[in-house]
Amino acid sequence: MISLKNISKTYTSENIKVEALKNISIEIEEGEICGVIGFSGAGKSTLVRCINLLEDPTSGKVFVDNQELTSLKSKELRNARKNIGMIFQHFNLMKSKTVFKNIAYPLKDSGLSKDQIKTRVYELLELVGLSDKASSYPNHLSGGQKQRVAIARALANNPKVLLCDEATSALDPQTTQSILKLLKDINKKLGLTIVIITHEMNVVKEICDKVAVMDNGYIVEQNDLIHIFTRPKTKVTKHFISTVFQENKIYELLEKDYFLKEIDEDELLAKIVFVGQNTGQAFISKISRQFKIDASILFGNIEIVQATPIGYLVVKLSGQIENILNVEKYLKENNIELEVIRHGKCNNKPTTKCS
Amino acid sequence: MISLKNISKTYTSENIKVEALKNISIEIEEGEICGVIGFSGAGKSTLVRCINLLEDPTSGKVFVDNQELTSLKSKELRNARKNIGMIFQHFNLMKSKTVFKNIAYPLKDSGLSKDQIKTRVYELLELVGLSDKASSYPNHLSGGQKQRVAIARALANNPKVLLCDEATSALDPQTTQSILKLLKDINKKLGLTIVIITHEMNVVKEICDKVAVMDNGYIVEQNDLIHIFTRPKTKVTKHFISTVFQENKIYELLEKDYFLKEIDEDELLAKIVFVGQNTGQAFISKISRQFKIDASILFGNIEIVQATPIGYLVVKLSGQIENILNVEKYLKENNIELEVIRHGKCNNKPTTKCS
Amino acid sequence: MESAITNLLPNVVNLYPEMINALFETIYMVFISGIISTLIGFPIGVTLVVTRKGSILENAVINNVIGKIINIFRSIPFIILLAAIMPITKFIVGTTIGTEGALVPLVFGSTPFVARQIETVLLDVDKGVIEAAQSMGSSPLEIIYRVMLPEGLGGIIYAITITTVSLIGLSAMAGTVGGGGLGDFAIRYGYQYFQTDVMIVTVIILLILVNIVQSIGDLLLRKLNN
Amino acid sequence: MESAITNLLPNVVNLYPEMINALFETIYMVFISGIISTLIGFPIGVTLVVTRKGSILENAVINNVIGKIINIFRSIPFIILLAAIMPITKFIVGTTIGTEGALVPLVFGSTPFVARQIETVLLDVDKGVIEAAQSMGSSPLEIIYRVMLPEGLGGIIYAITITTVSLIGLSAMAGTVGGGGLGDFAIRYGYQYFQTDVMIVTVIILLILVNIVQSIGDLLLRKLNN
Amino acid sequence: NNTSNNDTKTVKLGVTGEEHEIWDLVKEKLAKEDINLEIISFSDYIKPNIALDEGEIDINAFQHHAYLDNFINERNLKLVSIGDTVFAPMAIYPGKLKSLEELKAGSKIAVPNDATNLGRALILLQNAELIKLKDNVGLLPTIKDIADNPKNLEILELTATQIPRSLQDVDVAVINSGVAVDAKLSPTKDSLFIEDSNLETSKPYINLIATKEENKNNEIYKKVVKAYQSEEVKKAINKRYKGESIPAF
Ligand SMILES: Nc1ncnc2c1ncn2[C@@H]1O[C@H](COP(=O)(O)OP(=O)(O)OP(=O)(O)O)[C@@H](O)[C@H]1O
Ligand SMILES: Nc1ncnc2c1ncn2[C@@H]1O[C@H](COP(=O)(O)OP(=O)(O)OP(=O)(O)O)[C@@H](O)[C@H]1O
Ligand SMILES: [Mg+2]
Ligand SMILES: [Mg+2]
Repeated sequence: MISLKNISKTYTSENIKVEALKNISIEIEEGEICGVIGFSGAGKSTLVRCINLLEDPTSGKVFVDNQELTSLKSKELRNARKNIGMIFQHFNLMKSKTVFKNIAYPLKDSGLSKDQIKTRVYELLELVGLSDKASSYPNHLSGGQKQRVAIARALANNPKVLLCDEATSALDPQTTQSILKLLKDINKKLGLTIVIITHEMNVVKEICDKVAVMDNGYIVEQNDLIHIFTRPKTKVTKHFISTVFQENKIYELLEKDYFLKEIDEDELLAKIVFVGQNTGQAFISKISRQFKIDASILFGNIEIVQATPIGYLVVKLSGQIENILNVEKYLKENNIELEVIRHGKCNNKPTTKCS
Repeated sequence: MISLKNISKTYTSENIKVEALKNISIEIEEGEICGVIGFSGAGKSTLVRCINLLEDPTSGKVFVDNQELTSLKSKELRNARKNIGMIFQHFNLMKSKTVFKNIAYPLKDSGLSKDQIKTRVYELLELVGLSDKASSYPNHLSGGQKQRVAIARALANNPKVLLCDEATSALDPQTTQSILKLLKDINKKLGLTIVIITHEMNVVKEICDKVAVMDNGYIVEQNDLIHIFTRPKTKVTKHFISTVFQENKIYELLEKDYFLKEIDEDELLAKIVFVGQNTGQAFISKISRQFKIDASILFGNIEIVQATPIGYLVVKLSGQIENILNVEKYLKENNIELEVIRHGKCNNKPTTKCS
Repeated sequence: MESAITNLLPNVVNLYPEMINALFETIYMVFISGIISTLIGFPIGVTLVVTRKGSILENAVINNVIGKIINIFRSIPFIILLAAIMPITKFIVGTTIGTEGALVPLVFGSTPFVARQIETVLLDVDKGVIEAAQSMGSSPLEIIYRVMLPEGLGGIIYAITITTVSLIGLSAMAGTVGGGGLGDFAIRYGYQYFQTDVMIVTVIILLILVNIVQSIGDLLLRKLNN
Repeated sequence: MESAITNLLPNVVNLYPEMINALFETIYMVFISGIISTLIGFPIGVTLVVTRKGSILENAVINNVIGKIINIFRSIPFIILLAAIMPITKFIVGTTIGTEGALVPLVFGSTPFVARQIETVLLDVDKGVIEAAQSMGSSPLEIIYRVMLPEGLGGIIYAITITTVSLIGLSAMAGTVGGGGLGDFAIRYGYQYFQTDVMIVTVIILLILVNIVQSIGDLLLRKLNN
Repeated sequence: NNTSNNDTKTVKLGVTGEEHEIWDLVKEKLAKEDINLEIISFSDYIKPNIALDEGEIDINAFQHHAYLDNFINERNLKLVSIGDTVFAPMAIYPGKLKSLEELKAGSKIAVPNDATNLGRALILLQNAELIKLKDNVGLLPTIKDIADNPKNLEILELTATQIPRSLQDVDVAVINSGVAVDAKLSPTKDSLFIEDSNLETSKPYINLIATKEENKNNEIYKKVVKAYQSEEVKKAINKRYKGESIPAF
């Protein structure tokens, strides 16, 4: 559906040149939801704005729906754009128009009658939960309300492609959830292709089929959601994933929290990493019985990403030292990753290995 | 430090009246970090704007640092405001000034020499990770970069109070983390009082001491962070909490995922809720040994909120039926909450109790 | 009472019918030339905006040419303009004198003003909103009609108000071609014949006129803001 | 060659020194009155903005009074204004005639124009930015100097350019009091003595002047945008 | 468009305002002869002739011979005089100085800045022996035509109606009669030096009624001239202008 070929974009102002996109290529299939993540300033907005040519790429080709947009005449480009909805980071609502009229804007040439337009707009308002604000002006709305109007407007014309630049950043989690559900529904029912820039990994996890990770103008990694979550390759991606699971938190806690600090000589603090279906194995029960070990779960996070549990548990294993060592062996044999955080024997130094 | 007494705010335009704040009172102590959460349009921005009187409350009194702001003359109010930094939802940077000059703006009358201002600004730029953008203009920055400039500007003058209106909504998780760490540091070192509106419960969890929950113009709940997380009273709060732990996800998964659906007759799907220190009890190990039960952890989330583990695990207990029933009894006796999601005996109907 | 007025304003009483007549001439001239110069100046102003660098119909040549032409008309002294366009005036209204003969020069004099005002107003329409319209596939014409004009409406009303006010001033020059009007009346009787009372009363009437125009503008603006 | 010019522009050749003189008179008048009316009109325009409803120094009375006064000056025909303020002119520059005598009326005529232009420009400064400055405890004066003026600088330069251009047109009226200048020159020799060559050449010189002003403005704007 | 054989004939007369009152009287007289005199005011001195030539008005009465002749020459128009009206003597009035003897080097003299009045004023100054003009300069000399300026006077060109207002800024001033009267100056009493109507150089400044050459013999227009050149009107002029504008018929 969307195909970017060797896109570069350089902003030139005065004597400063910023290479915002560096030879980027990406393919997004019809009906796919593609997440774009990356640090602030990585080039995400620029990339998405290149898809509907709001930003003219310095070089490269853009295809949407089998049309090369970069080669179209302006009238054709306009028609092509009617099938590409866009939600802006800054909403860009028309101050002089009511919420109703803002949403009705793209419906002008849609062939709908006045009554049909009215029905459609109220349907959209209902969907984004703003039925009571139809006749308000944007200046009288809260941040999140504005964003929802922008979302409704982008969806009004039943576009084939939807470009979202942080479309839920101003929304509370509930509203975000319901908007995501809405998008997913449309995606499923009408095969809407979505490109969504977001900082919230929850959003990515929730609806993306595919993720592109940007860094410093490059797409450093792109893959299926599950691959990104289970086998992140680049440092950036790992960073992002880790924020979901907050794995680093453990080291912070080690500094502070007594119940992690005080580990007896026959205790072991370890992180057990889950990837795939091994959660079903009830290994805690097994090691508890087999090696007479007590495993206290201190904290952890196991998410189901596309029917695959992913995550980790931080556990304290107490028991006889030889048994604990056996547990380590047992888990390794069963392909369960265990990372020793601290060993009671090692005088409570925060190391991963005790030797 | 901050005290709002019976604040109401009604917006009147044309024939529409919007009661954005309804008789709100709240106290925030010096050095406290208070989170404000609530659905979109609840009145959060309005509330925070009332603290430094950018919005004149329709009625009520505002005290900051033992001064009644609502009674001050404009010159005194200006002086009071110099101690109140504010980060806006829409950044509000000056387009005509470089990043450097935007940040230096509030330092004009601070008594610092030119060199000191320069040092201070570069220090702030360093803190928000924008040292290389000192001479850029806001129009040439990405969304997140703008937000970081706004943060640096608000901190420039070492304010006593910082008001943040979704100060990290445009930031990626890493940058958010580092900004939160920065705020927390300043809060610790200099006793900065912070009021922070946010949609991200992670942010709340990360730095807030106290949380106020708003709904429809009211503060429906305000309490310590840990109370809010462990004993949410109102529906709104529960909603917010549940999004962190995504507890509802289980019911969604039940609809879809085979490994939850297929529960044998001698199996029980249950949610074990952790509040407080009972994670340390290694109860899984104990029940595994005592009742010969296999407990597979399917998914779950246990967070440490202020040194207290909070969360839940969804586990599948397999074993003899009478033993499973005993497990239920055992956990109850040990004050561990167990919620049965599905019982193998009950023909896989998604009920909580089987009878 | 009546004689008090006669004493205080002898010439005004004397010239009362002429003054009323002049008032109507002013209203007529300002109204007609205001409408026409708005109708012409408006699209020119819009053209100036949309052909700017970076705008939706960027075209440096057109922008430059129109800009230059406007400057020409703005800097030529009105009386010279009046003489220079006499053939055009004759062609359009069939006469170069009287109230009709004054209309054409007035239109030429105020159209560039309207254009510049409209340009200033429309330049301020948020770029982001225009981008949004572009992203929805709106044509340049649609963007002008459905985005720029409604978004700039407040400013446009303000610009038209200012134009009308300055047309009242400009129409005083119309006397040069026998167009009459209050300004000419004030100049002729007040200035040339040193009848100070006429001058003062006429100026007061002019001010009332200006205030009415301004009030209508303000009223429209207020209506709009609701 | 020389004779070709003499043939083509007989009167221009004849009046060459007078024309040069008139050019300098125009430059002198426009420059001085431009600077002065900017200096006066600027703070008035700023006052109009900050005393508006909802602005940082909201004051309906001041806003109304100033607005009314500006309208008065904008709607009074220039020649009447010139006569009306003669005592003031005499008081300020010691004479009511000549180039000096023309300066004061020119200032009175263009100051309200400057004020309105500046008002329009500053009204567009983003309310959010002003709020940010307020939240940092900036005083109204600081907000004006450190926020509104820098943020509106582009528009301000544009407004001053437009004012200068319209002053060039207005200065033609200086002839009334013997102030001279190109406009008067064109009117007298070109219009009254029917020396078309003089009229054309003078108008061309005026246009060049306008273009120079405009180019300086554009240059400043470009400098600014970097 | 004029004089058909209807009962009432309309004659459009262009004036520049000052003779309004007198013409109102003429209008009344003509009404009795079923002639409707429509008076159209102009505020400059070019339009009335152009309008006449283009047939938008039938006759005009605002100018003197000198002006008309010059105008006809410049524009190549076919306009003629069909009767004289009045002579309004231009004069030198005191400004800061109360007599011409006090004029010294660098003294300022204000003169009207429009073509005809300027020429006339310069000729007046020559007659007052203040300057000397080049030979054969005709009726429209300009500053450039001054051959000798023994007292080195500074001559300031102002709009005619502005001159009385700026008297305090000049030493003496040349002012048209009509303007002077409007400014409450009396040409006979206040002037320092006044134009002599009997001089040959004054003849061109006698005002006239003009029409297109083709209408030279138009009976209706002749009736208008006749109505003006009546004793009644003469009396009215003398009464109105108290000898400061003299009937020239
Ligand atoms: N200027 C205004 N005029 C009228 N109504 C307003 C105005 N500003 C805000 N409101 C209304 O007041 C209510 C509260 O707005 P507020 O901006 O405080 O919400 P919020 O909690 O910050 O929401 P969000 O999370 O979406 O930013 C909303 O219903 C909004 O529509
Ligand atoms: N108009 C511009 N002129 C110059 N540089 C620009 C311009 N717009 C963006 N940039 C630069 O290009 C880079 C990429 O910007 P972009 O807006 O695409 O980032 P982003 O990934 O969307 O970041 P964020 O998450 O903060 O919104 C940034 O370094 C930014 O400073
Ligand atoms: Mg972005
Ligand atoms: Mg808000």
